[in-house]
Amino acid sequence: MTATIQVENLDIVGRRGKGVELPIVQNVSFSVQRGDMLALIGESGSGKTTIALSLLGHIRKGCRIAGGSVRVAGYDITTLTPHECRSMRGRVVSYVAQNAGSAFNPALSIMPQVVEAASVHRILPKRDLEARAIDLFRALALPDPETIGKRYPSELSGGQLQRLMAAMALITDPEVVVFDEPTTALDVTTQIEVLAAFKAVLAERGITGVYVTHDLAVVAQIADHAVVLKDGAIREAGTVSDILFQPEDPYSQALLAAAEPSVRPTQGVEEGEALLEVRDLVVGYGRPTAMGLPENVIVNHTSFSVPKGGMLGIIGESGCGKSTLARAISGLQPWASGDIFFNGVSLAGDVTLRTPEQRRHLQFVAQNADSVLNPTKPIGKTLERVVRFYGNARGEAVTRRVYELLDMVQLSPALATRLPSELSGGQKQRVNFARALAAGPKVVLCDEITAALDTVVAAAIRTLMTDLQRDLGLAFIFITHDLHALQSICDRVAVLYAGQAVEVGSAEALGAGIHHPYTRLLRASVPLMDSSWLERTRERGLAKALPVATCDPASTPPELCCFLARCPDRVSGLCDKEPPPTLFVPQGPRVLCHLPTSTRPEFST
Amino acid sequence: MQLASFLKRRTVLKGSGLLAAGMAPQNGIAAPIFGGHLKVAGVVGSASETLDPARQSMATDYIRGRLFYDGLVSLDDMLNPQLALAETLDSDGFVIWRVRLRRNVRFHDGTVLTAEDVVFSLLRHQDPSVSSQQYALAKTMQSVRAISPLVVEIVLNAPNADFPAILGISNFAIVKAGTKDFSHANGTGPFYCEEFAPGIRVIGTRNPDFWGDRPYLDSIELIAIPDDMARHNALMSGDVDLIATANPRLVQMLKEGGFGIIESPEGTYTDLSVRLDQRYGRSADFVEGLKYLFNREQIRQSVFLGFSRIGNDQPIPPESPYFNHQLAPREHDPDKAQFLLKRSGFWNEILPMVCSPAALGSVDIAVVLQYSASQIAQKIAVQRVPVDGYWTQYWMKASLGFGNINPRPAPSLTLGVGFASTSPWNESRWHNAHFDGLLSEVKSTGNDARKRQIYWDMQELIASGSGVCIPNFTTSLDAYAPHVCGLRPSQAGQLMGYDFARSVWLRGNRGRAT
Amino acid sequence: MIGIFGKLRSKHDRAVLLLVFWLLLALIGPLCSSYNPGAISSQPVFSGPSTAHLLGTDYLGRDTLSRLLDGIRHTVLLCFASTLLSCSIGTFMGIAAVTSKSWVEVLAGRVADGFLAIPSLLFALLVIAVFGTSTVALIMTMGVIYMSGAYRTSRALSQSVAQRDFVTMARARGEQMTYIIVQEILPNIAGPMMADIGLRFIYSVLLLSNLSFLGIGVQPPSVDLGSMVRENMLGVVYGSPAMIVPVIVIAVLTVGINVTLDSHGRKD
Amino acid sequence: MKNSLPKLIGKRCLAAATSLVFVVVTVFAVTNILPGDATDALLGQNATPQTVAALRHGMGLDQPIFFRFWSWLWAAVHGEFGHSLLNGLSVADAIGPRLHNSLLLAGAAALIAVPASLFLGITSAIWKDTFYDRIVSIMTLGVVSVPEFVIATIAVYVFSVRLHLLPAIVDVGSVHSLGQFLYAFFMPVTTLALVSLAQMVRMTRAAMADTLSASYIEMALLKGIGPVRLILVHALPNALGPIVNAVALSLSSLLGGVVVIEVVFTYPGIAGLMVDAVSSRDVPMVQACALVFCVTYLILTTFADIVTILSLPRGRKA
Repeated sequence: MTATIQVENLDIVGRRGKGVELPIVQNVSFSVQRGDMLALIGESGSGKTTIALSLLGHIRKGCRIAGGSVRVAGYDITTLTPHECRSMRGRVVSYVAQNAGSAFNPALSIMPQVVEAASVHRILPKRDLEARAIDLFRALALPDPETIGKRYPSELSGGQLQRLMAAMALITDPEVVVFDEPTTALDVTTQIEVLAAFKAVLAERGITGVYVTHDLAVVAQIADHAVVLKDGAIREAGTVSDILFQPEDPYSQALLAAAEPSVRPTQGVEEGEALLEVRDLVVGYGRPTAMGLPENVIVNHTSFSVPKGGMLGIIGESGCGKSTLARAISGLQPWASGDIFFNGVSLAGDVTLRTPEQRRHLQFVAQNADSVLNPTKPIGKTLERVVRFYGNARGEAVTRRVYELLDMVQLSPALATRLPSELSGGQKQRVNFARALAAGPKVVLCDEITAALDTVVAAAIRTLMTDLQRDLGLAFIFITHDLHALQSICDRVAVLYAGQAVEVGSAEALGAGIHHPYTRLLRASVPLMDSSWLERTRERGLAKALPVATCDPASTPPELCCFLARCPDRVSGLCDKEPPPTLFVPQGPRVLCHLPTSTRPEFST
Repeated sequence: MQLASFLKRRTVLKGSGLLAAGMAPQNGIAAPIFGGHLKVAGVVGSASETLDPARQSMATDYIRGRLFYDGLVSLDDMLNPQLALAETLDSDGFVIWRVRLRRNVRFHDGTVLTAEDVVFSLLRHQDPSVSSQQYALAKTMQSVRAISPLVVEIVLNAPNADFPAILGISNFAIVKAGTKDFSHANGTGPFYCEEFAPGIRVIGTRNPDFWGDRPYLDSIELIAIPDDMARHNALMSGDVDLIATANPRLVQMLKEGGFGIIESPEGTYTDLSVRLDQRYGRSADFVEGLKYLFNREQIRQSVFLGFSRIGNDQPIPPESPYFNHQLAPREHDPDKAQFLLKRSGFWNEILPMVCSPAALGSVDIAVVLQYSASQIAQKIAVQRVPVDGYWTQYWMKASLGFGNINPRPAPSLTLGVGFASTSPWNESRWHNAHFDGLLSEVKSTGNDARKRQIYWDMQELIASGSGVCIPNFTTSLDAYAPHVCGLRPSQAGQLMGYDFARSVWLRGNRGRAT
Repeated sequence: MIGIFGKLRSKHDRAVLLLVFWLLLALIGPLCSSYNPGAISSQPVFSGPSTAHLLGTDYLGRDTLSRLLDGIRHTVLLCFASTLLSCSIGTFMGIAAVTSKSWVEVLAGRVADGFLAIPSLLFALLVIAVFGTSTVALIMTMGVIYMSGAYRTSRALSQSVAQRDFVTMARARGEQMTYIIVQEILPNIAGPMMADIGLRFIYSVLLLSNLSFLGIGVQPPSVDLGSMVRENMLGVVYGSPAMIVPVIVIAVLTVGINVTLDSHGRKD
Repeated sequence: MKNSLPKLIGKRCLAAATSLVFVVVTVFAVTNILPGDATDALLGQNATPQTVAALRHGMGLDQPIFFRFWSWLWAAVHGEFGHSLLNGLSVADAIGPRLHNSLLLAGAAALIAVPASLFLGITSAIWKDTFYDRIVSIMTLGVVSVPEFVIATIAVYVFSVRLHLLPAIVDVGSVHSLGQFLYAFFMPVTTLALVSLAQMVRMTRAAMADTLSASYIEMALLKGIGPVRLILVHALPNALGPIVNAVALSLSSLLGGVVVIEVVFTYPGIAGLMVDAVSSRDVPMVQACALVFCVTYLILTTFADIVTILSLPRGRKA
């Protein structure tokens, strides 16, 4: 029996601008049997997407196949005419892209896009296609399957779009589906829903697939075989269990090590005097309502504090108000009520009204290093400006200080003359860090700084943070959606949901004890390196919650529990009537809930 | 004195008259053919085009005027007054003029021309709100009254032997008494006004009841094409049959293409006037030096490509019977110019000289003069200024500025308007009592020999004393398609003194119904 | 030598080289011509090329080559200067509008829209009336006319840049407005702005000839390229170089500068 | 969605009205600051103080400027644009047929220029940085850099004078059929279309190149969508905003920026009327023409803005 996908000695080369051709993919061979799922594992720049796209006969501009062959479902991709290629794409092989948000055409509604491939290939009449699409929507557990097709991409969440894209890929009943990091951009609680939906549909239809990802835990759930790629070449190939549990190649081992969750032992930092304190903060947009609150409340009566040299993690899913909170603390977003104290002094809402000292001591490292660094300035100049601006050095000393800063973030001084575009993502994030350090801060606010980075690089950045905390006595606020990351460096944590800090406590204690239901959901949704995790979790209803999509958190009256709509443990007559009280769990966190139960045994593990 | 003897009836002059005048008809001799539609392109067209004779100020206005209206007198090719609507014109000491009108002349609306119409038509020029172009000349009429239904008596406030020529000015055309609305023309002319769209076009159709000789054309269409190249292109492509103001630079090509050119020697000139009452002009040496600086031949060759006549710093053109041909033009004499300019004390100054496309050819003349000056190391700063507002904002205001003067129907008018001490249009502010005396004398004399003598003296006075430098008289060029016949040169200006429509005919089967 | 050519490979240097070439031609060119631009020769008008007059003579019988060099001088210098003026002020105002308070932006937007809606002819006449016909007035006129256009473009371009985090950071640091405009935003819109400046340069070359036609503009005997074409337009029927060559020079000048600026503005 | 669509459109229209007021005031001020007045154009060299004074009185020019502006504005608000100072004809009557002519010319030119520039812009975005792209770019720049009177005059000289194929002047009155229309309007329309091409091509190319690099385009490609559908259904709607804006700007200049074309083809359009009115200081006419241009500009740009809003699904739904 011949494999459905057969890639042999594939070489792909490419060039940037008018530069020389460089190899992107080198001598790659693999095959996938009918009905199997192959995972292509690698970090950014490993060529995994290039290989995935080549399965559809699509080679990006500036690149070309230099050798080898690609056979998919009986087609020899390298010899197809453009017309044959078009007729194969979508019909025989389909593709699920990484970022559904940008892969849907914003100008068109969902349904025509979903059925488009099938209708241009004239597979079925339009009406039948729409019926089939609605079936798929239902199979993928999408809300309102009948009407969701009439909506526009901007009106749907990332998880929904990702599933809709799967529907789009499946509508033509293809033999092969290529998934390119389909869940990377999703929140964990969403990811689990999407993964489950994918797995069910693929199994039901016997589809052969290729799954591109960097997330080993996801690989464990969904794939049968795996290929580890680095720099365009295969490092190791085999079954998923071999690769995940008995990796032979050192690179595979390194990948696994970085993915291993680590919990930082709390260093017994006493609740010292708060360096930065957020008290009852309300941030929102729009005109104030009769109650004096803004029309759209983003951050809702949130309080927490960071001691000198402390490391506070703030965790929450997208849209929970993390970034707004960070912007409010940095003085970029005025708030409606509440206070922020720095060193015991109340801070002004507008950064321009704060004193230079306050501005200097409170630094913000934003999520997207690309956007924070001026692309037209060499990074040395960017740092220099900050050093000069805060008057930390003059003349010759400025250059010295810049080199020092680069050294502090473990970058070579030679990079000072480079433009941001000439640096890798990790390097840029380090520069971004150095930029904040250049001011000579006391608190550094880090907003999702590792989200866009590869696992290994992200781990290194986090190590850098702990080093700086130790060496310089800096305090950090680390905002993230990644529970593992948070646990690996933070000593305290605030769990944010719909703008409220539903739980504030020590990071170490997250693994056990009494918690808010949302914290538990979050905890249970993080995939484990175990191929049966997904089934187990679903079966036992650990991560049971109503899907985000079906409810609008904002529809709940602001005084009631914000998690009410999704909460599996809610008590009617109590939770939907009265505002949740703040409970102080003994030796545990401060929780905003009526019933922070921990009666379930799995929490004690 | 019965003037009908020297004011021959226009009808007599027509046909044989032009041969008598010594000007050969173009296109050989052929029997004129009736019928056809002629399309003519003039130069200036704008929304200010009007059918009110009093307000006519542009060439296309004059053409329209001659299509639809008649004056009491018309001017012939030699600028001699000929009787038109007037049957006789008598004068008493050149002060009281008596006009007897033709019988049975009808306006386009069918009414008959009466003395009352003439009185209305002449007196309305004295009303400032009519804003007549000839307000000043009209003011010299002390009274105008109807003596009988066909006789009008005009009393002047001073004798003027050239009064018939004044009546020949197109602005003094006769309109129906009481006319206020000039959106449509109701005249006595050879064509009816079929369509008038200011700035766009005018169409005339033949007036079957015309009192004079029947015009040859069935209809005529007049448009304006301001752009030189476009106008010539329209002629060469056959879109129009006749254009006014052909560019000298294209004459050669037009001739090679089989098109005809009419060269009309007119009295128009572009002059540099030096204000005698301001800085530079106070020095007679300066004015004299400037006049020697003009390289008149070079201007003739470079600017006009030979289509001009060299001027001698006075306004009477060489074709005029009163031209003083003993008064030779000043030669281009750089040494003398340099000597005089140095003596004037303005040698080291950069002379500001204002010119504008509004004064035709002035920019090019200024450039040639600037070049002549540069050869004797005299610096001239040419200041080219916009067309609009030139006549009120710059003309006669700048110390050194250009003007452009159109011919007037009689030398006394030309000399009086431009050079009399009291005239508001005395460009150089030249005041000469002797000249003023000669002017009033010539207006009241009927003796031609004496007139000639006075005119000669006046020309000498101007050439030597006034601040006006007249390097050239321009020759008007009209170009026409080969099938257009009956055109001849005229001293009265372009397109047979704007009167071509009464004489032109089309050869072959060029007519088209309108 | 190799070093110099090696350096010229970069787009930036090619653009600079082209500008330097035209500027040098503008400054030195007229010194090399064998005739004064106002000198009238004895040749007939619109004569063809000869040994005395390499490009023949113009409509008044002047040497075409000398006038061409003079025309290049005025067109290049005046249009460079006015484009620089309109684009620098327009660009600055555009960015400033984006970075300043919202009512300033709205007001500036309305005024710029209004300026764009007023025909440039009216505008030109106004400036003549107010400032006279000097060279400075000329540069001012052309500068003002194209300022709103540059304003619009730069505002549109900088809107997205002003949202970027590095601008927010600079603001949070407490940087001055000028620093943010010049150092942070401007370099990031420079590329597309360049392409826009190129088009504006073309328009200013054309406008200059129109202004000369109206009466302001370069005063005789000097000339600019557009006016030279215009005054020799009749030469088209004789195939005169006096009309054809300046057209070619204008095209080469403007297209060359645009292509260079375009590729300079393009990211690779 | 904080702003509903009618509210957005209303806001945009209000902004346009503000600009209109600015233009009306500025144009009136400018025309009055200019040296000289309408009496110059009527009396010229033969002006005398008496006739000038009488004429000024007759035209109402002897009244204070604020009073004149106010009475003009009052009448204009009531739809009455006054009478030409030069020939006393109603301004509306004078502008009417010329505006019709100009719209005809501009409309025909737009019919050619807009599809052509879309085609050129889109194709050069597709084949970005290829030889084709370069040629299109250089050709369109070349066409715009050569003064339009040169293009027009040479075209007339070649096609009318030398080849006798087309008329040298446009006789609007003679157009009664499509054939006659094509015959009469071919050259001016083509010339006008050519000179307005460059900016639209460049903007279309830029917007299209931007859109074509979006990931939903790659996605569509991976669905096996053909090139035509890819461009028309997927790319164009998203690039529409900037393209429509560029088209609006170019079209508004088609109406007012065509003096040269009108001159060369002796075409009685509104641009020539405006130039004429400015040089003769015919204030009511200048005001009315400026108003026409300004309103056209504002209608087009406002329309473009609304299209931009509508081209986004958010706008459509709101």
